[in-house]
Amino acid sequence: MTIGPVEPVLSAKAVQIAFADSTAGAARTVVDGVGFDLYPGRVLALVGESGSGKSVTAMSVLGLLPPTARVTGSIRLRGQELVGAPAGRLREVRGGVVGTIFQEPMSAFDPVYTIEWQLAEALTAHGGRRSRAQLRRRVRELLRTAGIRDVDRVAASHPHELSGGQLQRAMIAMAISGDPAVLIADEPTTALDVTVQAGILELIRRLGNERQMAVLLITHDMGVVADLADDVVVMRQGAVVERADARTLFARPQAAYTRELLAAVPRLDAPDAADARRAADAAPEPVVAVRDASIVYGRGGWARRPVRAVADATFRIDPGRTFGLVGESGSGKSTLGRALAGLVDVATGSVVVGGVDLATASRRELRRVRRGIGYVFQDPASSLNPRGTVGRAIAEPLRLHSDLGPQQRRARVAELLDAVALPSAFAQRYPHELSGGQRQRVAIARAIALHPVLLIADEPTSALDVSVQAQVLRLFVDLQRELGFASLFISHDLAVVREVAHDVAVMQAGRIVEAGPARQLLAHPVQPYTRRLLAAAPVADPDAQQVRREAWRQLAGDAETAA
Amino acid sequence: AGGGGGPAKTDDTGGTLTILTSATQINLDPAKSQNLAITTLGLLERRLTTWDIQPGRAAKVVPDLATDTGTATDGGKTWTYTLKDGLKFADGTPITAQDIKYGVERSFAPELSGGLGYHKSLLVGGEKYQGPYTGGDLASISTPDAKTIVFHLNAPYGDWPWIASMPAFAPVPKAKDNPQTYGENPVATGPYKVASNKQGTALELVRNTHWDKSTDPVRTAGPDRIIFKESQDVATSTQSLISDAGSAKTSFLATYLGAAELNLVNKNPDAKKRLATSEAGPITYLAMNTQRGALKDVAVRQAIEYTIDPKAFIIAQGGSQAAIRATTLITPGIPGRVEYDLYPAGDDGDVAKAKRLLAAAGHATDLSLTLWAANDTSSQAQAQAIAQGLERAGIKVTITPMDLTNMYTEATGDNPGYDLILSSWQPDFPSANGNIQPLFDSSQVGGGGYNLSRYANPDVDALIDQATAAVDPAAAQQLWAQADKRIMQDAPIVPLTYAKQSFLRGGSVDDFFVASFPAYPNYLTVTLKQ
Amino acid sequence: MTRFILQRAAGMLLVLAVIAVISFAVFYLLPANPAQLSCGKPCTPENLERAKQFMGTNLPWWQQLGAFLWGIVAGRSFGSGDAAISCAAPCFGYSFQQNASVTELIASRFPVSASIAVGAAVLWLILGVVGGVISALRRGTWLDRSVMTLAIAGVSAPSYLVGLLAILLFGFTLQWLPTGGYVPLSEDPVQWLLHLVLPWCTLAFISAAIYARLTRGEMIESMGQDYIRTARAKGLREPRVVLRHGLRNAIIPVVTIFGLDLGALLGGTVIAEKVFSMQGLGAMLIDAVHSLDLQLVVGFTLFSAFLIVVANVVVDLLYGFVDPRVKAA
Amino acid sequence: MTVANTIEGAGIASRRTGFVPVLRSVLADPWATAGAVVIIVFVAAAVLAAPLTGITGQNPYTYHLDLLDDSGAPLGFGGGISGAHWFGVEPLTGRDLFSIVVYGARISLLVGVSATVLSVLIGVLVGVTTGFFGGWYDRVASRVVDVMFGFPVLVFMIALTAIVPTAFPKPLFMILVIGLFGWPSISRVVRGQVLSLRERAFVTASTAMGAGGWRVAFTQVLPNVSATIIVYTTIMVPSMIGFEAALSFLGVGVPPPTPSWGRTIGEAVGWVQISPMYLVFPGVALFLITLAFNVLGDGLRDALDPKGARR
Ligand SMILES: Nc1ncnc2c1ncn2[C@@H]1O[C@H](COP(=O)(O)OP(=O)(O)OP(=O)(O)O)[C@@H](O)[C@H]1O
Ligand SMILES: Nc1ncnc2c1ncn2[C@@H]1O[C@H](COP(=O)(O)OP(=O)(O)OP(=O)(O)O)[C@@H](O)[C@H]1O
Ligand SMILES: [Mg+2]
Ligand SMILES: [Mg+2]
Repeated sequence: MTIGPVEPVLSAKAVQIAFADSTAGAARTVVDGVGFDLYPGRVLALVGESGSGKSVTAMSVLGLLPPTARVTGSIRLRGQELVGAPAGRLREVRGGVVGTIFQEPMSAFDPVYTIEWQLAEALTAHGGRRSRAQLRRRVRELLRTAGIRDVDRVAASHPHELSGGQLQRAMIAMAISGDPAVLIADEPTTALDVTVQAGILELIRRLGNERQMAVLLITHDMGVVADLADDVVVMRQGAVVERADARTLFARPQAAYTRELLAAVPRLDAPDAADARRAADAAPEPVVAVRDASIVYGRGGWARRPVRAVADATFRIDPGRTFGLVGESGSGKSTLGRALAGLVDVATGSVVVGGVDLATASRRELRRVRRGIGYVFQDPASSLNPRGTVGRAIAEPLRLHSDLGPQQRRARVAELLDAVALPSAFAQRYPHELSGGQRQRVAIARAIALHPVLLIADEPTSALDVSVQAQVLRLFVDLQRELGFASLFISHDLAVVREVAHDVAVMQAGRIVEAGPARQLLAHPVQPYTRRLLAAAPVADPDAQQVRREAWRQLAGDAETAA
Repeated sequence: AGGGGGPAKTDDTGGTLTILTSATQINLDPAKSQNLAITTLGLLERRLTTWDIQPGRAAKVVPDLATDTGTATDGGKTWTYTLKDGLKFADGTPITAQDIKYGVERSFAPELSGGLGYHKSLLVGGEKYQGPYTGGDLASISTPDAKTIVFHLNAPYGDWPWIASMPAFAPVPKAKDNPQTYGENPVATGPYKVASNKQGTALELVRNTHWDKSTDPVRTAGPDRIIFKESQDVATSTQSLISDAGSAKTSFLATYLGAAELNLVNKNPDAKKRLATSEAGPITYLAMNTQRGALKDVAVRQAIEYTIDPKAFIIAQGGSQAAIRATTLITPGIPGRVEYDLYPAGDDGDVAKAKRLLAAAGHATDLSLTLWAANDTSSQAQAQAIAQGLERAGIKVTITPMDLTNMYTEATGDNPGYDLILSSWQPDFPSANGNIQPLFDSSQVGGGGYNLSRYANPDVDALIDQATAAVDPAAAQQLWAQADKRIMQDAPIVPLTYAKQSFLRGGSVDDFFVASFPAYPNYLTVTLKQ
Repeated sequence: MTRFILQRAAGMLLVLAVIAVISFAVFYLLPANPAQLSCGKPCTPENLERAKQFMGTNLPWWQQLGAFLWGIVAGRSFGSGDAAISCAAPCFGYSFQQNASVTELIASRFPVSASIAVGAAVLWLILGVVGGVISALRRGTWLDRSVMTLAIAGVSAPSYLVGLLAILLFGFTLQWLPTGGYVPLSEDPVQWLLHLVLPWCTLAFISAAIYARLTRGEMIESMGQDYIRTARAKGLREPRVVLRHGLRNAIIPVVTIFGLDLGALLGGTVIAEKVFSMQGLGAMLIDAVHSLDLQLVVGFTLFSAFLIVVANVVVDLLYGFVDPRVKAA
Repeated sequence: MTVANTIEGAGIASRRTGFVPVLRSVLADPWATAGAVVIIVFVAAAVLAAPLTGITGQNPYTYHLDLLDDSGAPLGFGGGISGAHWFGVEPLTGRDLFSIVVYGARISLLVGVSATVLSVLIGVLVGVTTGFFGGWYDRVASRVVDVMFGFPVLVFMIALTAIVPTAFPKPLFMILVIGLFGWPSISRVVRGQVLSLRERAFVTASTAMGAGGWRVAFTQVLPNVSATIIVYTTIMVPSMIGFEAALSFLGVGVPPPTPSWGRTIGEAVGWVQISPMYLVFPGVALFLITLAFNVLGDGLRDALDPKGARR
């Protein structure tokens, strides 16, 4: 498709970005000597861990950095220098020559206006005067191009009335409204479900090809890179560590960091590790037994309609086994997790944990059950009380359920910190003084403080970088082997579940549509939904991903015709 | 004499006079009004008798609608009046004796309560009578013909001519009476009638062409128009009168000045010339609750008479321009007043004598009294001046500041909790009767009566009855003076000061003066320089 | 939406009923006897009985409460026969001292207070929002610092002190503006305006300060949101970004606070009316309290509660328009 | 481990905690420091009122009629300023204005601080419990808050002063009235924060660990609203002081002879052209203390607010 040697549309050279720091006197350099070229019809991926300077680099192209930032170097768009360009010139570029898609579609739209209004605004910003009717038509056309089906309803909606996927499509419609030559996509799918992500990636690819746009894709997901990118630039701490075309990079990573990054990516097609440590079957007494459980939110309230979050769920978890729960956002995974800890009541059916039926349990019994449960949440930022030290957080369950003295508690905290491979000095720190991965380790330490029989992990790694995720998962597996607790492991990432879980259940709209041993189910899914889910997850291998993509297209097409 | 116009009356007519008042509403219904005869209502409504107030002279009751101030028969129990000829309402209809009778009758209606009601208990059958709307007519007022009206009283009452000058004795034509709205625009008989009346904001009066000057010796009716501006702030109004620009030139402030405003006026020589100050005025006094504790003992009360520091008190009241020392109960300007001082103690009291008296009474150190005073600035300053004076003799005083209205409703109730109360009194009519009877008759203790010292002495009661019944003014005045002194021997109150009241006028306002009684300008004779 | 309105209306009635009962109960526990005040002079027992009978205070309190509440719905009358005084619905009571129904009195004073309040509110919103926006946009500059210094001084200054100083300066010393009083709009619009300038500015100065600080904070927050970046990335001009996106979102909490401030606004006018000697509702209330005009106090308390509750409901509804997310909840 | 260490958690606002850093940050702000100093000076003056006025041998009650002219106005420069009367004397009584201002600080601070404490206690209790427990209790309490908001507070307070028995100590009455009407705003703010905190994972975690409702509310939730409470308290004190002064100004506050700034200001109004210092001194005192609290409140907010970097 690429025809001969083409001029780059956009070319960045030796870009350096520094932020004036309010605490230290000197400016802090966050990007140093980054350069890349964007060609029409090609996708360049900028990858790297969080904080490596990807977004900052992308924003510098449009001059959208806050005034505290200082950009040096050169960014040329069709030969014209953008660094230091006058505001008027930059404004023409923004939304005109360069379109942008942001990570959080929900917050990227102004909450108080309709989608139509916001798209029309983008159109009038560049397209000159147009009549109402023309604008209306054009907005709908764009939304349709972005793959939105009920165009009229979406156009008339406010952002909060739409799903993430719809919003991201609308955002893409907005980004291409000025027929841009360059499209910058900053983590366009990170906030989305795999199935939705696949659709969005497909859309970006199609548009890039059709319109011969140069795409700058920012992501930390190697699967996405493999799926979409033609060229890859790997960044670390503000500097470029490797630059290659996608195929080469995945096949023969040069830099050590790139290799580390790739190794950390959990793979759906990796040799099965979980199987090897599978304990012998025939555990007589399950830790968790859920039977026909339904959970309804908003019961009794007269102001809102009840939501049936879980319907007729039945499963069991045996000691020492990890039960993985996967499914789209909103399918009821977390709700089920909460039900196991007695945080929400079941409407019908029963949840029995440690031999106690939670629905009929007395307060005392409930307390006893909770004593045996550890809970780890998705967001390390919010799972620790910001006002308490790490030591306090870990000691909390001890204080609640044991009669250890302060001395003994301190000793136990040190022991636990050690167990999660953190120095015992961390006990004195506050959560904000820790990195995300460290915080998640603390959360795990707290969860295992009382030797739980059941550990509920609700997306414990989805907020973390892949490399950190790998470490945390390893820690989890090791601890389970050591302590032998049963676990409910919730995740939307099939590869992660595959790595840690013995059994898997797939949820869709509150129902468990398929369940079974992890390896078997993920290798040979029976239900079409599971298959679609599996196919949608990109793998970090361009060739494999191309095949999977075809398969996904097939399935998605089927689903569409079926729907 | 007043500072302004002086006694020589000018006969300037014309112009628009503006009267600034802090009052937030003016009720013109004669039955509900407590107006003095020489202020607002006097411009609109004539009565059987009225007051002749001149600078430097004692107040006098004179005929208004009637040909004389009343003829007493039956030893002062029956009073007969004859109307002048040619009297007309503002609508041109003649004024009859029946209109006056009706006016008095309607003042008995519960719906119209709130006015000056001295006549209500004096007239035979008045206790039960509920007004003409539900109670028919009152038999004790008879109108043998259209020009004659006769009042039959329960007991002899020498001051009836004063009573007949009260608002309720203004004629009200029955046909025009709507008790709910009559007060907005009454049918005028005086030199002015209502042109417009916006409650709380402004009342505009214009000439009543049916008023005949020849029948009316007291009203000069100078200005063509009179506008009352209601709800005015005293400080602001003073400021504009001092600057004397624009409409301020033809205005006067109907509210007397406070100490701060007086100081301001004094700073401005031109404004100072336009100030009219009464020689004396309402009596400010400290009532001692004669029914409580140590104050039951007359010796203790007498000691307190000596302990007060009059100088401090006068300064707290705003200095010599605002008050002069009082020693008698009857206020200056009231006919028949006799000056005396039973407890001479010099400028700042006689503490030594007081201490001796207290020691003799066995209360050298143990006196601790509560003093009620209104919670406004000046009353509080005054209360503290009293407290500091008493403390010199070892009397501990606790001041309880109270909302003015609240204080009086409680104090006139049946079981008030004060030992001392700071009060002031201006009689509603210029007879010594109005000074003495309401404050010292035993019938006025509690139940809404103003006998705040809760003083009860049968001798005094008898003396009061006797004076009240005396039809001959000279005899009555002599009896009242006797009562005055007799009461002070029991020392139920400490007369503190006669509050001088100062009023400020604009440069074009003429014939503006304040007599001793009442300590208010005479609206009826004010003119504008032409 | 209808359900929402009905729900609010029901809540509103409940709140009003509670306020009515409480204020009635509290004020009728007064040691003072209102009849005594209307008794006249001298107040003989017969006169007092007449007054009581007329005012209906000889009845037990619950009958009085019933009559009061019923009067609001259906009107009532005092006294009997030809002289009976009728008080048309909605009758919030009858002031025997002012000889007028509380409803009429309120209606007659309302224009004064409304003139003060509405003008001040408009002025303070404009000043506050403009000041806050400028401050937020010029964050850290001398302009920001001076606006914020002024704002914090404004928050700290007692309104009556500011008002008094303003009278001294502009009224007496410079003689630019009248020192007090009120001229009805219908009578002389120019004078109306001149008389209101000082009260407006005084009240606005203080509240504008609060709003400037609030707006600044909200504006800074709003300008840091992702949608601002999106708007810029669209290539919009900066003023449009600031006004249509930044301010439009920042104004939402300001509207909420504004709704809650309406109660304080009424309090503000009480002070302004006292300082500028204007005969509005506040002045009427203070007079009524001092003269123990209970009917007026109770009626007025209820009326102002009514105003505020209604205003709150209006703001709630308005909020639905300002912030489309509310409707969903 | 190497990688993990370089990561600064995404989306976490770095929150300064602990007393010392907050203090340091406040001290770094010259304005806040000045505010704190002014407050300390005023508090010291209020506490040490007697010895302070004792320097010149004055008290706020004694009359000095000899310092007044015949009409009650102070003699001499600036309303009678002299070595014995630093701020001059009060018209009509000749009482020492410096003593009145110093003792006035007592009442202002006493009423302001006590009423705030009362309001904050009630407000926080109601706010935390309604926000945390929700349900019918929340609905009822929210209605009550609505009612409180519906009440024209100043209006009602003015009206209430008419009926309180005279024997009841006025300062206590004012504390109660101002305090009892002041809590709804803080309760709303706290409730709002608690509502969002309740959804935070660490709160769920604490419940999941088996902690009881009250325990979670007071050990997990409350510390996280403490910053708000502190800032709100600091900002509430001046408004309460202002309330007391306003009531006294309107003539329904602390009765004389107890010195009070608001009342003195109200009285000074009439004298402003004759003895302007009579208005200036209490006016400036009231303004200064209010300003100081507001400035300090601002400084604290900056120091405690995670979104703090406002300057
Ligand atoms: N406005 C700013 N002021 C100061 N420093 C900033 C600002 N924005 C970003 N930084 C810093 O610049 C560095 C790069 O940030 P950037 O947002 O580009 O990271 P990223 O690679 O996009 O990470 P992520 O995957 O988390 O989005 C980080 O250290 C960040 O703290
Ligand atoms: N507190 C609540 N009140 C009402 N509805 C709720 C509540 N919590 C969750 N729901 C609804 O219940 C359904 C299931 O939610 P749940 O959080 O269990 O989904 P999930 O599978 O964990 O999704 P995600 O991957 O986004 O975390 C959703 O439709 C959600 O909107
Ligand atoms: Mg980024
Ligand atoms: Mg979830």
